[in-house]
Amino acid sequence: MDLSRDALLDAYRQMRTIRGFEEKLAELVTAGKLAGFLHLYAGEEAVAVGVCSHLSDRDIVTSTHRGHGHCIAKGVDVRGMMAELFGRSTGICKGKGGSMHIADLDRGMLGANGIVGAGIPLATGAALTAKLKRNGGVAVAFFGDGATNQGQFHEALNIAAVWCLPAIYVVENNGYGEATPTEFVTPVKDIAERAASYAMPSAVVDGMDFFDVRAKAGEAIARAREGGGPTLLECKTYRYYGHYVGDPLTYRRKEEAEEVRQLRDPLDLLERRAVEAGVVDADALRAIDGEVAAELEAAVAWAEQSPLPTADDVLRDVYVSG
Amino acid sequence: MDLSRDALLDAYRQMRTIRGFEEKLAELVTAGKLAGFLHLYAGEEAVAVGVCSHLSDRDIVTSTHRGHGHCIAKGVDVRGMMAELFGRSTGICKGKGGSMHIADLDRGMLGANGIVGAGIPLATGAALTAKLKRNGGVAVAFFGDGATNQGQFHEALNIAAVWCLPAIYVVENNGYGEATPTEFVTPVKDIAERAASYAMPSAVVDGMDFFDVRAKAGEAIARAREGGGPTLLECKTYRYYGHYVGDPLTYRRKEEAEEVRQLRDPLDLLERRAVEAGVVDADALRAIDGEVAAELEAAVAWAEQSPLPTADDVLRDVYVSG
Amino acid sequence: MPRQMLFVQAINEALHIAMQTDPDVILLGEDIAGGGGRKEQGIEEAWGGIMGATKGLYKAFGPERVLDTPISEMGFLGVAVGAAATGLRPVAELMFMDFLGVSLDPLLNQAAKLRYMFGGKARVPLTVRTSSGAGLRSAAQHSQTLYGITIAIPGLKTVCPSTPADAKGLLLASIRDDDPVVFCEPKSLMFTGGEVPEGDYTVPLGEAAVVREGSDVSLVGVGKTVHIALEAAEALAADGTSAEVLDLRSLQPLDEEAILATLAKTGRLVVIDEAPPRCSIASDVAALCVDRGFDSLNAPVKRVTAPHAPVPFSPTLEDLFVPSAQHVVAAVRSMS
Amino acid sequence: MPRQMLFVQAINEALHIAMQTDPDVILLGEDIAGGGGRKEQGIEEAWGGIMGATKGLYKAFGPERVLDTPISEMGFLGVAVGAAATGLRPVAELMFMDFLGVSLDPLLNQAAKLRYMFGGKARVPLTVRTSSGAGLRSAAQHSQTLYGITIAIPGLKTVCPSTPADAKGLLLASIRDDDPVVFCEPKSLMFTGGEVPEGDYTVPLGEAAVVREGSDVSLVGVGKTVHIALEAAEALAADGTSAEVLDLRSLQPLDEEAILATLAKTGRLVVIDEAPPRCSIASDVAALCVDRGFDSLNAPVKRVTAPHAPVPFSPTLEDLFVPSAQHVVAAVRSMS
Ligand SMILES: Cc1ncc(C[n+]2csc(CCOP(=O)(O)OP(=O)(O)O)c2C)c(N)n1
Ligand SMILES: Cc1ncc(C[n+]2csc(CCOP(=O)(O)OP(=O)(O)O)c2C)c(N)n1
Ligand SMILES: [Mg+2]
Ligand SMILES: [Mg+2]
Repeated sequence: MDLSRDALLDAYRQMRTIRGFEEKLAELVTAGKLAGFLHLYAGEEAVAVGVCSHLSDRDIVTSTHRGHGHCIAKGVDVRGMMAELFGRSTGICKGKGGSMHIADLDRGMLGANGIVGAGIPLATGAALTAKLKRNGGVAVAFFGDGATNQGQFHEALNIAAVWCLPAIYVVENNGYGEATPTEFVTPVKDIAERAASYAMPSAVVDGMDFFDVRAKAGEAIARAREGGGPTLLECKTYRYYGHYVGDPLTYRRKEEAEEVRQLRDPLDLLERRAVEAGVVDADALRAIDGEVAAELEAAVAWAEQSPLPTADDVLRDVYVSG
Repeated sequence: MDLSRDALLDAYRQMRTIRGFEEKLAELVTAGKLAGFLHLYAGEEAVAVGVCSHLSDRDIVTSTHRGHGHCIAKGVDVRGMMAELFGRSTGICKGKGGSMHIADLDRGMLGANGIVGAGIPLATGAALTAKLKRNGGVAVAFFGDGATNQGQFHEALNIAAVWCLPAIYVVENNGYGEATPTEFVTPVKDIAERAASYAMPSAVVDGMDFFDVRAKAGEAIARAREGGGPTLLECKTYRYYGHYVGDPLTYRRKEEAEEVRQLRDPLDLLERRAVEAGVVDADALRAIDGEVAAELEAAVAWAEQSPLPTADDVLRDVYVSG
Repeated sequence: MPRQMLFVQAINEALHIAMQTDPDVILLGEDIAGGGGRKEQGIEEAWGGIMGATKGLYKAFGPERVLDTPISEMGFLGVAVGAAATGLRPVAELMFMDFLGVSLDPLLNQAAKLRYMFGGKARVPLTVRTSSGAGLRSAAQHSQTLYGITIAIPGLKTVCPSTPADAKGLLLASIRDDDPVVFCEPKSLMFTGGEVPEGDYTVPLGEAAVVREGSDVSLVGVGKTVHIALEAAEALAADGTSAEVLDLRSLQPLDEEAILATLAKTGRLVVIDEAPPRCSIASDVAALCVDRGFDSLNAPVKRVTAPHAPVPFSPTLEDLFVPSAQHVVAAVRSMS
Repeated sequence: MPRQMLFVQAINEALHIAMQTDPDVILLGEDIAGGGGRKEQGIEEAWGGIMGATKGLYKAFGPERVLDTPISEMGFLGVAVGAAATGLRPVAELMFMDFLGVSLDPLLNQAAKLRYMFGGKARVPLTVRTSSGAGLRSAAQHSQTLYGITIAIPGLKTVCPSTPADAKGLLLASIRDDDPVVFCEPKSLMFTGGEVPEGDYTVPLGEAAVVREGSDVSLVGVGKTVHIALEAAEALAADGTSAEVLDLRSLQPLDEEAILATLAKTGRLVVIDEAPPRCSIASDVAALCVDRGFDSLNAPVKRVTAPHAPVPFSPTLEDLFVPSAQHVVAAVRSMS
């Protein structure tokens, strides 16, 4: 284990925060307290946290409709996120974005995105900025298996390859796009194979295993920072809650999620490996669990009593000027 | 040589007709007799003719801005094409389409297309019709190397693969997209490699060699007709006139086109191989040359004295009804 | 007792009828079967589309006629255009109209133009069903009213029903029409109910409907805003103002005569639309009034629309964003 | 003697100035360098764009700031949006506006909305230069006037100059604006000339210009139709009718006060546009007149536009398709 105890505890805290955040949202939706469609990241935590463990604020990520995990892994304030979902003016986007558009440029988080595939060229553009400004930054696009059937995926990866941009493309292959199984719509076994169309290096990654993600993302990010160009990483993962909270889940076997939870849960895997390696003990992790739970309760309470936006806000921030 | 003398003479006649048609257009543009931008197919004749030698009217092709060759190879009337370019009401599209939109559904020619890449899903849709109607037809999309960087290429090939459609995708790699060399914008050596993203069979084809095109297209088309799904064929070829008539050609070496003409001209190659094999003699070909030249002269004369469309035509054929 | 149905069920019924009566009709879109067909896992029919509009169709008509597509809107709409031009009659589902961003070309440059460019020698009998409008707290990229784009494209037809009965009849008419039709389903109406006639019937494209008679002012709406207009008419009646309500139903072709007729009757007109004001159906109606309807005009034509802004997420803001009956009443009051 | 320049040269000059004065300005698009940079083959600078608008820029500013893209409009506009949101000031060339079909999403759902969705915390200083309109015998897919689409999208700005001088000043203003701007270059004007001031200057967004004073009727145009309006004004003058001509220049924001002012002056207004009539700038201008300008109106507002049809190829038909001074004169005559 080449990771320090602190780094491991940080990773665990982020993954636990994501898990707790999503579980809390599921609760709040069921209780009728949150509006809109929420696409939860629970089950995929190791991907966001493993990749972002190599990034700092100057590095940019773009995300998807399933964006809470990327935000948290990128350091976006959890209270501001919660207030955003409650549609409050204290929200990280003043309540105007909601779940599908959470963003925080101060943390290098260039937005969740409601258009499947649209974050991919945006990250590519951020990589262009990093390259031209020579600021040492990289850009990471997170997106689903389904998104790789969008033209934007193809066009953006090709551009990044020909311009040799410091970009990393992370496919979160969770086996479904909404209700449609990946193999219905994607004829290749490994989506990573698609990198060959752009003469781009790629890797298949166990997306449930923080350590595998961290290692392979580390290589790709280092290569990008050194001017070696883009990489496509396919992380095999799974989403526990289905497509969104309320998904009838008619399209998958009832036991499927439970089986994954038992065998491949990313938090369990991280804990097991870390404890076995003797780097952390379970008590330290339980302490984090408690802190995270308290933090999330506090975030909800704060969000619920935050002020609502007002009529003036409807027309505010459409333009910078004019 | 597995081709009959008649088949060979037909192929030669078509290729000669394409060449003659394009040379005639270059003349007419230079003389100020034709309006609009004309993208000539001269140099690429073996591709259209080799592929279409396997097709009949029930099979559909879609084409590009560089579409005259595909039309002629698919049997579209040369007089109607010429009248179209002259903007006459006797044009194959009543003068409304022009060079970039020549079409003739009776010949299974679903249109040139001014939008790079747009013909690819159209052909895919025609393949869907053929499959569902079980009419034994196939659909062929012709497009350039540049078009393979369009999202529509990616999306359509993927759909054809997952639905196992009787479609053949023919890339005419002529080394340039407008003024930009292919290697500036396409990082793979062979565009045929891109088929792997769709688990689709593919082949690299000598697009100057009618026999190679015919053989490899034949395999792909036979497979498609038998329910074996789509194929991507990359035909390496060259365009003599540059992007359009009037192209200043600043982006390529002066000698380049001449070198190709000397070494790899598709008509020369066909003639040499056919004569060497003893299937035809040069005299028969010269006779065809004469007939073709006369036919083209007649087409121009007919077009020039055909009636112009009238004001009523502007609003005609926008809708079938209403 | 007349039969009641949800808007989404009326659409579903129309699709059933269209497929039964014409073997060339096929459906394609994302999750419209929804991963169905895996009998071995007990998963035969699944979602039936994000709104459930295509439920049961996969089971009834099988995998060749009800096609789950990859998330490739440009691709599958292009495929639908190619299929339509060669003998099928596809009905494609574009899940949200906002996705025109990634799928405009097959409509703008292909479906709308093939017939014209080919000198009248092609037909593109394609229907694109799509959901439009705000109200589901889905924010800026899933709430837009974008029929302004398709109305403006010569060669396309665009319709938008306001009741389940019209949804059924207009959808059947759209599918059977030989031109490409964009069929807009107002998101906020999908789970509202109404009376729906049994059996096979069509509502012709290009005909507006007077849904409430009145004499003092005309309120012109489309889709959801028809209901807003009716609510406003109720409020105005309490006030002694008699409002006529016109439901446009077809946006292209537009029933200009119906608009001019109601204007001639009342002399005053308000047009209400879910879209922002610029280059909109609201502008078109106003422009028609000040051109051919000039002699009937007794007051300014008022446009009650969404503001020129993206759709905000916060329910508080979204409710302020969408035009309301109060806005309509205020507009009417401002005219006199 | 005042300096004369072609429209395309004025654009080129503006690009030079913008790049000299701000290192964050980059250019990207298809063939804008045009395969330049191959010194070993003697091919350093090549096309400079299909119209030549970017000639010399590759040589002056190098391959990092003048980027030839693959034929991937959706991709490179998305890249431009991402670059703009992270600190560059990209100027993208969308060769023909018709290609919005394959590139709308980065404008519709990204550039226009990021700032709003992010609660005001993003800026997208992107300029998209694109050519619009008919007249080059390029038929239905290369001749459209589609600014109606971008005007309708809240969050975007849209401009369209009619003279080389305005082209230069408006382009500099667009590039330096912190919002995304769609800059339309009327195809048929690109090789027409005019006086162009030296040096660095801007023409502010949102300001129309009265280009001819008159008192009997207002003719409102944009881009090419300003010239048609001027030609019509000439013809009308011969007839004793004094026409004022207003050049909108900015389409969003729209200079409503300038339109209302000329209407107040003349009481009669014709708006002339290259686009078909539906959901158009012509409708917006008419709708404005019949709302805020109602009290000034002495006659119907007439829209002289292209017909509701695709652009035909045949020169004979294309010439009939494009609005002409005769149409304008006829419209004015019909009003009195
Ligand atoms: C362009 C576009 N098409 C369709 C949708 C509707 N949609 C939202 S999420 C989704 C599935 C995405 O699948 P995938 O990329 O695998 O991501 P996952 O949800 O599995 O994380 C779809 C189809 C959309 N938001 N945008
Ligand atoms: C979507 C789109 N983008 C750009 C263009 C302009 N354009 C016309 S042809 C062409 C080059 C096409 O290159 P390729 O596909 O290699 O075909 P070739 O001309 O070499 O036959 C371009 C960029 C277009 N017509 N459509
Ligand atoms: Mg997925
Ligand atoms: Mg090429």
